[in-house]
Amino acid sequence: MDFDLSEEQSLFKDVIGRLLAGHYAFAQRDTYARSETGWSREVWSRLAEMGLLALSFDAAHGGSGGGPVETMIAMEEFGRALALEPYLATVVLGAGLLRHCASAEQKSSLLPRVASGGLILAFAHTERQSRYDLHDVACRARRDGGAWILDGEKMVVLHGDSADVLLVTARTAGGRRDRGGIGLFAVDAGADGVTRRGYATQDGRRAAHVALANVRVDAVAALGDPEGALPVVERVVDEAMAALAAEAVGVMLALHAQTVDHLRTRRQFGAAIGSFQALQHRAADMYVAVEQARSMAMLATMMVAESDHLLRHRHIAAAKIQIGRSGRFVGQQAIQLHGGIGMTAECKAGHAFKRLTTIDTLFGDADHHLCRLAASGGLEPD
Amino acid sequence: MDFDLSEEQSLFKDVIGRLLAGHYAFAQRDTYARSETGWSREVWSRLAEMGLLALSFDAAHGGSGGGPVETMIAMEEFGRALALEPYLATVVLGAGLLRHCASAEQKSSLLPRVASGGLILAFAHTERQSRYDLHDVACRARRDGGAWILDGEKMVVLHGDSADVLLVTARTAGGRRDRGGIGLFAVDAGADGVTRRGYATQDGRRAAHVALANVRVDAVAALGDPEGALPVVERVVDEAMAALAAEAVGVMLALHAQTVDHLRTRRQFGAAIGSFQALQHRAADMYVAVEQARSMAMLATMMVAESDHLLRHRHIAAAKIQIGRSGRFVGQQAIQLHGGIGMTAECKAGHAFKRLTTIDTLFGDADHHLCRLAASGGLEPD
Amino acid sequence: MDLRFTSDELAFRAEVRGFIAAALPEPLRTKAALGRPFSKDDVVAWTRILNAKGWAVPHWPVERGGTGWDPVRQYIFLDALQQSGAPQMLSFGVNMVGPVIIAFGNEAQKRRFLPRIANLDDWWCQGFSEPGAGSDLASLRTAARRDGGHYVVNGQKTWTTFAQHADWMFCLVRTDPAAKKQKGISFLLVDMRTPGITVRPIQTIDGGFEINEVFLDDVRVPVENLVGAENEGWDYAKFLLGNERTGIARVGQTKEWLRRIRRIAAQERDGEGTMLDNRRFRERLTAIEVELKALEMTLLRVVAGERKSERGKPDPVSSILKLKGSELQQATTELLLEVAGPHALPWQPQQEDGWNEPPIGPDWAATVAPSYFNHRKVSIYGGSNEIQRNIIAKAILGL
Amino acid sequence: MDLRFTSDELAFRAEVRGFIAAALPEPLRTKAALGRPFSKDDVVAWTRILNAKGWAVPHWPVERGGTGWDPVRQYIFLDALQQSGAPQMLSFGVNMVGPVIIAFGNEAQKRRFLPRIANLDDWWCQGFSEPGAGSDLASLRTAARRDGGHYVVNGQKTWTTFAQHADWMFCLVRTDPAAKKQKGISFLLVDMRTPGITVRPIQTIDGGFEINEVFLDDVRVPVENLVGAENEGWDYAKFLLGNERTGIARVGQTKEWLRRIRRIAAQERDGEGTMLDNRRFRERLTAIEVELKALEMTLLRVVAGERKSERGKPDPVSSILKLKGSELQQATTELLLEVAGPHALPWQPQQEDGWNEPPIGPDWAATVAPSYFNHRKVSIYGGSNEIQRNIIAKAILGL
Repeated sequence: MDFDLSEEQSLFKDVIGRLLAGHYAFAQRDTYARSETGWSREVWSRLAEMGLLALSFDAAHGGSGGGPVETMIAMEEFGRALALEPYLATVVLGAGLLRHCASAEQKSSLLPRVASGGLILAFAHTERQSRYDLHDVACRARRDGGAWILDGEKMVVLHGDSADVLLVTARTAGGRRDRGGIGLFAVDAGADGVTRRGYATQDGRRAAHVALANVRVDAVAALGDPEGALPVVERVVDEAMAALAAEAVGVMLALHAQTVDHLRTRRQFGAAIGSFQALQHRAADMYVAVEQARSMAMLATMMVAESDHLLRHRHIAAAKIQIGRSGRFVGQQAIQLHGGIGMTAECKAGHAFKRLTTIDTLFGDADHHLCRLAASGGLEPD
Repeated sequence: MDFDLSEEQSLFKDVIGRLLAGHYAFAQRDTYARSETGWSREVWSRLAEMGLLALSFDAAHGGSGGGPVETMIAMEEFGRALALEPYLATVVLGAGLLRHCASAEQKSSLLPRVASGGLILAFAHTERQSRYDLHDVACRARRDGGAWILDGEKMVVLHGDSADVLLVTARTAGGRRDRGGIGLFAVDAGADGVTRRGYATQDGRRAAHVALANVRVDAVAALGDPEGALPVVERVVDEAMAALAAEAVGVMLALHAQTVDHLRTRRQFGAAIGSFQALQHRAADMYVAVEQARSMAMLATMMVAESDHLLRHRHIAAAKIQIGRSGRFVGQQAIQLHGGIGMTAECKAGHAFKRLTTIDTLFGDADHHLCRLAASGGLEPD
Repeated sequence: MDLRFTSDELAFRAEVRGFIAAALPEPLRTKAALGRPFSKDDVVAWTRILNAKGWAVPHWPVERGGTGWDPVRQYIFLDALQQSGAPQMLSFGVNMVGPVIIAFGNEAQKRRFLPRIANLDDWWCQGFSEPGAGSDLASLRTAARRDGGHYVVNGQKTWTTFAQHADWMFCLVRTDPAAKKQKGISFLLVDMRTPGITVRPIQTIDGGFEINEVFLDDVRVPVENLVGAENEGWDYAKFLLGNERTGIARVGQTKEWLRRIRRIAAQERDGEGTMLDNRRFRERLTAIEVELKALEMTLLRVVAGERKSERGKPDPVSSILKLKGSELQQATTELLLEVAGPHALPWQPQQEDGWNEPPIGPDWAATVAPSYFNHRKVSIYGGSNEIQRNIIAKAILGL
Repeated sequence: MDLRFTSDELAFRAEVRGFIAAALPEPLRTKAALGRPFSKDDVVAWTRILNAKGWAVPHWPVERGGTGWDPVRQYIFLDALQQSGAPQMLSFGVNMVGPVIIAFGNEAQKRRFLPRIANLDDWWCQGFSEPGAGSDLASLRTAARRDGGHYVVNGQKTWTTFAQHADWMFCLVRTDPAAKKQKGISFLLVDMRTPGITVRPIQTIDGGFEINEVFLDDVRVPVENLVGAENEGWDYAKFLLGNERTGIARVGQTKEWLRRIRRIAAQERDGEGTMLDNRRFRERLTAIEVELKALEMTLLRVVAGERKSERGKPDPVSSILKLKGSELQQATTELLLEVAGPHALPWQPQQEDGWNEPPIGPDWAATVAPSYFNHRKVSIYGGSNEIQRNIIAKAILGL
């Protein structure tokens, strides 16, 4: 029972923190966000140099043998800085899918390129009708000799606009909401028939709408069992939710600190507004919400390695619920306590609030997971 | 559009208020509660003299022609005083059922006795398994020649211990949860086969568990259609919920006033605790909750006379939801703001809190009605 | 006590609804249905339609263009407007500076400004808040020094909504620097074309541009644009802030939003059914409906009471309207955000008209997240909800 | 970072659970299952079973009867106890006065009192609060005047839990009337059989008798019963109040309550199914489970940290435990109240044992409403939740 970071991990945290502090002044972040990719190639290269893009890879693929704790550390620091780089899309989701179901050849051809920073991945999964149901896949893949032909549309593909390779789920068998019959395909983003419409997301990041029309990919593009990708998708989405939980904690810690700072310095009625008890209590409630979220992010991190997948999912879903609720409360109250200035795009608080809102929405909001968890028997079923 | 009381109604309100103020000092109330009936025969006689027990009766039955507004006024005053008399059981529920479905003969034989204070009624309906479902009736009534034989058990019969006549629902046809096949019977509380176990309720009132074993009643005991009592029961329960809403408002107004008074007079850290902003804001939120409840109690009162029974029920259920939520918040916070003294039986606040808790439970709590209302399309269905 | 509308009132409501339905131009109707913001031109156009009908300033005295409706009819009209989704009247003119001019302005000011407010010939903005004076408005520092027939104004205003559109700004300025806080403040009308005024738009977190900083640098304002007496401006400001009691609850608007959410939820898939089949969603919607109904009744209590009480003695429950009204607006935008789910994520800038790209995702989705973000403001501006609770605690509860 | 228990710790947990399962007497197990309160005799009997095993005061120094377990093992033990539903140790002895005597008492006091605390030979109560000194404890007025070898104590204590059972009371008294607030307070041990002590039970809103007023009228306390130095009592009180950091969250107890609610909900009918089939109920239960899990992890952070930090430097997050722990206890009793529905209404006095009448309604129902009412206290006593928020704002956030 140990919640502390090892000496090595603390060092790792410091290094990332310093890197981001040096590159993520508010005005710099704005410049990245307005650039075409919406993030910084330079920061990405630095992350690659530090080995961060290959954290969980085998040594054979350039990995440093880091585990979920290292991912948690990195994500929390990304959260503090409101970093924009496609770490979740490329490393957590993209490389996560490859690690769990790609063949040795597929891994060898793709993972080292991810590690070096030369390959951006995106996970093309959500569809118009699917909402948060991972098994709801209408996009189709049919065999054509040794190849596959993909047809369909994918929405809100995170960083799909700058991705080199899209990891696309498609239905190879069964009905739209069957758990079986879902395949996963690595599709070159420039392949014939792939149309991408990139756009900014509400939190100032990037995503794309992806249309696939008669897209032909080789047999080698199929990752793992072409009818059995769902368990891998579920596992990687759990990992992504754990990572997002850590990021949200970083966002909340910085946002809460900024808010407390504002309460200390902003004066009205002849006193620092932080001397008013109603605002003090709000700040205290925010503290409780942040720390409860931090506790659950730690639990989610530990659960990434849990072999019982029901147990894993149940606890990570619980963390997502806590993150969603804490994030909403902390975000809304941070704006409220900032007052007018908190409503402006010139204040970092609003960007943190919007990121927390987005994190709640990604892979299912608090209410969604609460309903599902309750329906499946609760967090501690008999 | 007029929310004011008429001059006559204001006078009526004053008279009841004065009567209760004269009889409901805290110690007096305690004496009534500890008496065998659990309420005051003297107060009951005074209410009878004032015509309050025949408020909504026809003139022919000793009534004063009052309507839902007069009932609201009376209930609110009962609430302020935390009065213990069986007004809800006898007048709102009991006489309400008689008014809506009894024959002219049945009314003539019973209503004048209610009006004079000589007859206590109780509504024996809830059963072990029924929870809040009015149509869930297992107690059976079978014909035996011109008579009926009743068998079953009724729980939490409000004031069932001091009642002279029990108005019992029983199944005359169909399955346990069928809407049809429910009859209503006036059963003498002393009839052979009727066993009553009286007890105090959590809010210091009285109720009884009633067992009916082979209870034989005459045909004349059947009130209205012996297979069609449910609509009348639903209507009268709506009326009772509207009355309870008004009572709850009275309880909340007095409780909030007492709490604000405590905040003004209780000193800690060298100041009245009401000078602490966090407590001020709590008191302000309580004020909002009380006034929102008051608004809905007025709406419920108006809806008692609504002929569209779906519209009527929907709005009265909405009032019950608001009353439940406001009552819980106001009750809990009143105790919290009173601190230790609020936890003692010697302080009126706790009794008000318990009454609000009971009112929420009676005829379905806020969550129950919210689920049902939502399932039926919401408050403003298309 | 009789909470029903009279048959005359019901007939009036039908008339109002009928007029709006017929008169609201089709492009505005479409924007309303999609939750899109209205442009300045939209508001002007709609105001002039109402003004032509004689309904632009119903609450003003009849001799100044008002309708003479009693508070209940005014409520019915306002509620119908809010529920129609039509553009809201520009409050800064018709609800704020207009009534101040009517109550405290001189005849020349009345003749000059009032008709142009009613017809939205002049777009007004409010120069109250300053960087150092938010909740504590009386600590404002913008100064006006008398110089012959002019005041020379220097200072900075902020959070000035729609200053970028404005022809005029009503403004609190300090005319007596020696006087204590609330004293020494005057109420000035400032032509926005006067030299020395710089407007800097501030982008809000939803990506939109509503609010501005307004810098005043040796701005010369003719003394004839002083409202009432010098150094008495704080009283006029209090009058102004206390004036808008019932519209602020925005019950009609929230009702319309809830209907819109219902319509959207009925189309959006959730599992095998739609979001409207989702029990938890329905319960959340119903819970808001219940609170909104309670607020509507509270609002009607205030409205009905206004018919009897003299001006200036508002029903204390009116203090609830801003507090609860803003909470319900926020809860409603939050609920729609959840209904939208992943569809809320793309950011699609809403150019005023002339936006030709096809929407990303469903056409109603683009404004969902911005609306949620933007409505965090309603518990901040116009007296934050913390200030509202202070007022209830002190003025009503006597704490 | 490794949040798992070691295999040694898991083995230890199994041992503790096994012992409790075997040693907890059947009548106590039944009471726990029905949510009935334990009598004084129950608590004494169970304490002696644990003391015989050497587990009554695990957190005390080994030389005073402690076990030498590290904080994690202490947590595992406490959690297992709470989850078993067994009577709680009398906190006033083992967690409050015991550690004070160990830290500040003299050797004679240690020898005299500590073994009797561990075996519950002496039942202790806490004489801190007074009618005028609640949240503002330091304003207490009970005075002790030195008279030869005795202090003569006069004053009144209130909210004294279980004073009616008590053999001894530890007590804050003012020994220097001239000193300011926190100064001049001493920590006295008072034999409850001393003449001049009157205990008046106070009935609580749940109908029970837990708390009392204690009147002290010329009560002569030998000076040997002064703990530590005269006028230094406030420091000992602060030590005492800061000492109990982890048990106060009552995570294990709330877990056990949630299991109990699940069992009850699975039996209670709701429409065609049971309450456990009611989706809204399940979601509320799950929502509490999630928050409780978060609190459990927060608690474990504190426990794990205690292994490393020196005494007296607690992890700041420990301030959450009382606040959130009390909220979850209250949410849980509230949820059970709703599951019970009309079954919660009958009031059935719980005589200590010897109650022979059959229950009205289901056997688990009698304690539901009283438990809900009674647990309003947990956000009031031991530093109200408002005080907890003050502490977080001031001590942690620096506001």
